Amino acid sequence: MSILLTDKSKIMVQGITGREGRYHAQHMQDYGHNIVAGTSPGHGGEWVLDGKVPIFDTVEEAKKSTGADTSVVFVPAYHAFDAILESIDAGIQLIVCITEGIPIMDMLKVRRVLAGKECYLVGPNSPGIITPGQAKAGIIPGDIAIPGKVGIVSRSGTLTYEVALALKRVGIGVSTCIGIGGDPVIGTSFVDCLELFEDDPHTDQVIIVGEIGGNEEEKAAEFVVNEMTKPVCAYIAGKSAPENRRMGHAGAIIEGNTGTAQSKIAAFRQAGVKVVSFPEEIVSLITTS
Amino acid sequence: MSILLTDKSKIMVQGITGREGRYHAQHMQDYGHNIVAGTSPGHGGEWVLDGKVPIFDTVEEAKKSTGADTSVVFVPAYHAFDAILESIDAGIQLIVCITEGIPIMDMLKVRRVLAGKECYLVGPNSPGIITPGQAKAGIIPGDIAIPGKVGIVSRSGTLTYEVALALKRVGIGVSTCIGIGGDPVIGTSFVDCLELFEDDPHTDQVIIVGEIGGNEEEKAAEFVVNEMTKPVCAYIAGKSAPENRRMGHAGAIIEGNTGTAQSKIAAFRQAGVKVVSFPEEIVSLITTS
Amino acid sequence: MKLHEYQSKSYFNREDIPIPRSRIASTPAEAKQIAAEIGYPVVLKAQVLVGGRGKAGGILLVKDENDLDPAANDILNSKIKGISVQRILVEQAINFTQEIYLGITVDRALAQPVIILSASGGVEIEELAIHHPNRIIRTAIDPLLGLQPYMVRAMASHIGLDYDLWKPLLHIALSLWKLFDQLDATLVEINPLVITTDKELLALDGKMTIDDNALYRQEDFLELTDQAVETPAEQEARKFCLSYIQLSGHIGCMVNGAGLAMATMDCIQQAGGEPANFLDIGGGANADKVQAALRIILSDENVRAVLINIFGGITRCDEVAKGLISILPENTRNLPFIIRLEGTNAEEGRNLLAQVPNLLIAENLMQAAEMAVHAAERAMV
Amino acid sequence: MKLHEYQSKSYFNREDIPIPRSRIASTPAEAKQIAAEIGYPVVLKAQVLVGGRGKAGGILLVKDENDLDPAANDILNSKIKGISVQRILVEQAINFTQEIYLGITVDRALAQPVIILSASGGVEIEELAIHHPNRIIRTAIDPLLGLQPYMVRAMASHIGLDYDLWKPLLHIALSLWKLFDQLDATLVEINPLVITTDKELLALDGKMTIDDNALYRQEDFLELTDQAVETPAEQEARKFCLSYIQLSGHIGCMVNGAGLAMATMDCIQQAGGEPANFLDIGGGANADKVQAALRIILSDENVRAVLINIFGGITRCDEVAKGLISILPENTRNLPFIIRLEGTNAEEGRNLLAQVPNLLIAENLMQAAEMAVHAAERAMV
Repeated sequence: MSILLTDKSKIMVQGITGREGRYHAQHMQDYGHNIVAGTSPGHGGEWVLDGKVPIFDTVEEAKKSTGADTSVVFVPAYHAFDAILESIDAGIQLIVCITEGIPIMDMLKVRRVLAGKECYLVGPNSPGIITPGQAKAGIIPGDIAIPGKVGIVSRSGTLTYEVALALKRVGIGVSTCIGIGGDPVIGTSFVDCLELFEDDPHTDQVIIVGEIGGNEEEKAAEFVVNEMTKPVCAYIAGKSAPENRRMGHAGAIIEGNTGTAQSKIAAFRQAGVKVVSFPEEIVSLITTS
Repeated sequence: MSILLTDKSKIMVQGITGREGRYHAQHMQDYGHNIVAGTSPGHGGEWVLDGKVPIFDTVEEAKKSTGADTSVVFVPAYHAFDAILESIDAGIQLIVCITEGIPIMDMLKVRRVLAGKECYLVGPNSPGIITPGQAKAGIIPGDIAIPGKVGIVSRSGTLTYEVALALKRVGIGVSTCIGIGGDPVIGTSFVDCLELFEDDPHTDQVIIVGEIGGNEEEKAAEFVVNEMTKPVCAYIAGKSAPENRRMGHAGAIIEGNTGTAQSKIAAFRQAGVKVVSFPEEIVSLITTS
Repeated sequence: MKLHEYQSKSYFNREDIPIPRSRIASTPAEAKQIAAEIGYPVVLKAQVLVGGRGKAGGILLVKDENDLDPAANDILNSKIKGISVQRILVEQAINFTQEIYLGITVDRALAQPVIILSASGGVEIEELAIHHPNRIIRTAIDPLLGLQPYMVRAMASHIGLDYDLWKPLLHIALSLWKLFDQLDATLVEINPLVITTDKELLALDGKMTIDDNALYRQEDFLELTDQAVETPAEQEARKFCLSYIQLSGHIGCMVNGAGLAMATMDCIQQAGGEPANFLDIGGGANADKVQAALRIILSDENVRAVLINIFGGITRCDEVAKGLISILPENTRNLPFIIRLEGTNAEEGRNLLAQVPNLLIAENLMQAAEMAVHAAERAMV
Repeated sequence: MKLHEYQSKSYFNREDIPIPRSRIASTPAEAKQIAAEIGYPVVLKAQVLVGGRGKAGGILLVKDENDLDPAANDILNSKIKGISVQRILVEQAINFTQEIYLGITVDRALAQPVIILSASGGVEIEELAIHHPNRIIRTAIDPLLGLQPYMVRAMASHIGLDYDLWKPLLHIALSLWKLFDQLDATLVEINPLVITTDKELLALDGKMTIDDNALYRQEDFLELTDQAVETPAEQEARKFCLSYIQLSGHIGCMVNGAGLAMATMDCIQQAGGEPANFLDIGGGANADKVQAALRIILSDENVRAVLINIFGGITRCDEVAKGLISILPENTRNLPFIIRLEGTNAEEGRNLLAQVPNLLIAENLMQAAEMAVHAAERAMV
């Protein structure tokens, strides 16, 4: 029926007393009724969301007391490294990091810590995940998608909304919609999500929304060829972008010919993935069964 | 017929152009004829041991060219961290570190890197390993043991010799003799070795030579109770030592009642492990079949 | 944030990475004095943050005092790829026998830092990367452990570096890692790292880029930022935390979200127009921020039409509408505005805008792009 | 290598860990001057590297100037557990409401650093560890990642620390980790860390131990070593890299290898004697080192017999024999020597000793111990 997030998910919010954290916790609660806890050091023992959700000082206590398995991170960028490590250490299975502006070295270290662990980190700089009709974790507006069988995975927040809403307007529903975040170093990749969608009996087809930079799309194309049975289509933003200002020669040496919209589109087409030229066009490629 | 080291082992020596490295490489070669390479930065392309063994600049090259699977580390203490990491990174399966005086923080980091890797690090500050009649890796004199079915694992170098020689004098042979090193933080533990001996069809009984400090012996006793079918006996050095000068209160908090000769002897006796009161006495506990 | 060559070299110097003698000058007179102290021949190097400055005439060799003034004048009065040169580095000229490439950056695909070494450095390194990738060796670095000596030795061995130079290379590589790690760099690069005729390693050029996200904990660079050359529009954008890049088209655009901003530009191009800029107002922008963003767009004389594309998540469409209304008095050229509002408070936003004349409301992204291209074409007539 | 309290506190101060005002004095006059500057009441604390100095009279509260001289004299003229006091720390007296324990050390069993926190610190912490272990919380630290803030918060929450003190505790804990990591410490400990009547955290005492194996890269401590109080025998031992601990028995022993040295002591005890020392000459000792080791043993007036137990691996028995022969002229008290040589060049060693009178050769370890105990008993008659 979905990947990563369901109506059974027990969600906690890290930074629930901040402006963003409180606001979106309320929206998540209204949508899925599955917010079980929040954390905010020094606020342990207080209650939020109409006095129904307890706050804890630490993730460890929140997990122990409420069985939280998912955490949505809203803390400021300079606390995010610590907050993510805290959730990993506490054994949270899904961490959705909304925070943007996290230093890249922090994320390199987080990735190193995550290696080999049974934990999905979505983001940072992610709009979150929504499983329409069931639950949402993050800031994706609840009304942009209806339940259905199309999976969406995207590097861009607003483009995700764009695609989901376009589907909704023609009555097509979504199994799960995941914004993996647009930062150079992120946790869960396109390939990770494709793997999950391929294994999800309730997803029939998958939309990838990519953008220039990095080689996640190229790797996704390779995965589609080798491992996917379900149809995949894509949109890539950035065809008109001026040539990527690379990081010195080193960037060119590392990235070679990957990273441009052209290379990504070519890779997808070679993998049999249809690529549209503007977001709303994607609707034309979805077969409603 | 043995654990960790056999006549099939392909041994390389890290630091083969140093005084100790060269001297012991020759002895290992005379004993087992299975030294396949040495490393010494800047000496790549040279040959040692009567011009029969090639030197390489790096472990990676040595492994690629000779298939080395075992490395014996003789480099100075301030290079040892780098040398051990180099061998781990190159995929060496058994690293025997003879070097003593390695800072404890370096070893903590090495242990962290080793976690989850298929690699045994014996030592540091180890006299090495000898599988009598087959091979030796390290500085254990070749003539102190004869082939047989008794496994020896010891934290002390010279006490290892003491026990092996005592057995030899009464005609009892050894499957493999391992000096795990006396430093506070080491790679392969008593328990690791007991596990290997338990699984080795050619080892009938095991001798543990322990000493005061840490709780490796206590953990070994627990393992003997829960996992071992083969008889184990032990000698613990340090009964007469003045009370351990612990590290502040922290040491006491961490170690609690473990660490003394008394606690170790008690743990072993409770586990059905016979404990002798001086090294040579161990011979009386070995049953010759 | 990119550092100038002279800034990078001052960090190299701090870590005892050998560099040629050099100092920075803003006038030919200063340059002459420095050259006299250093001794001729010297090299004058324009301090601009763009690649290929050598080919663009930004590096000149000066053999003696007579040649200095004209050369210094030449560079200081020039523009390199549109950037006017404010400072030159006056540097001891070095004789060398080989150019090596050494750099550390982030490999996004591996999510690890990588160190890169090649026996053939210099300006042709990117060509080499394409045609002879095996002559460039890269090694991934565990970000928790850091660069280890054995990795550098393996690389030195791989490129066949003379053993006498292993120790200096090791020192330089470890120092470079230290800078990368401690300064939150995303790039540290020495190209070329030369072998001098005296058989020593010397960093002849240096590039460093600092992670903008980490500037809050890198106090060194808060000062340096002021020295960077930014256009007034870029300075204004940075002040309001807007992500703005000026381009050469006629359609100004203001969008929330980098992906949607790119998609908007793509749609403009697809509809036959050219975007005048990339401008992402980020998430949750208020009316003031919207006003500032639109002011930057209006200040661009190339702009003939303004496309506003907002898909509100955190961003509230009514705030955007308020910002838009507040800037209208400054629209002295009467540029047409095309607006597409979707998502959070879109209805309220559209209501606010209903009373504003001369606004074109679009239903979706592609339509908005087409309307904008149309409007710009009419405006150009 | 243990640091004195005042040395540890100077590191605390460097990292902005709050400490009471204090200075070190070697004479009552100095102490008086410092106390005047700090203001009464003050506490005088003997700077000795042994535990339990408070109970041994090494810490005195001085209420006013009149009491200072006698108190300072008392401590400076005293011996604490056999160590004469050279210096006292004159420290501002602090009023506090609670004693906390905070320390970082190495957990051998985990092979990880651990941080330890308890709401009940002070001298009874070890009792607490035995009877109420759950009131002490320990957290393992990844040595590659280092201590992270969330770990400290979790510990603060666990011991019920007032939230107002979380930030200062976080700062102190992270600073303590920094010292542990950067100085290659095996212990950093604040006990007690007090909550003052003004509700601030203050490090009232400090202990640090530096890893001897890491001193080569910790240049700070090469100087400090000289200030440590060592006996002449210990100084001599350190000079020759001998591992020597003086004990109170009558049988001096010289052994190669720490394990064998302990086993030798055990055997002496089993045979009814008491070792006069622990002395490990390490691996590969030459004649000079052996001579130095034996000289140290001969200088101990309690020694009645000398047992030499060598199982040569790297160590060559002929070198040991040479060292022994060279020291014999200094055996003015005609102490009996019992020698057991085994392993590398044992035959050559025995041949060299064959011509030396009054040497007792043993066949194995237990026999050597028995012969030594016998000889010592005869010597005491």
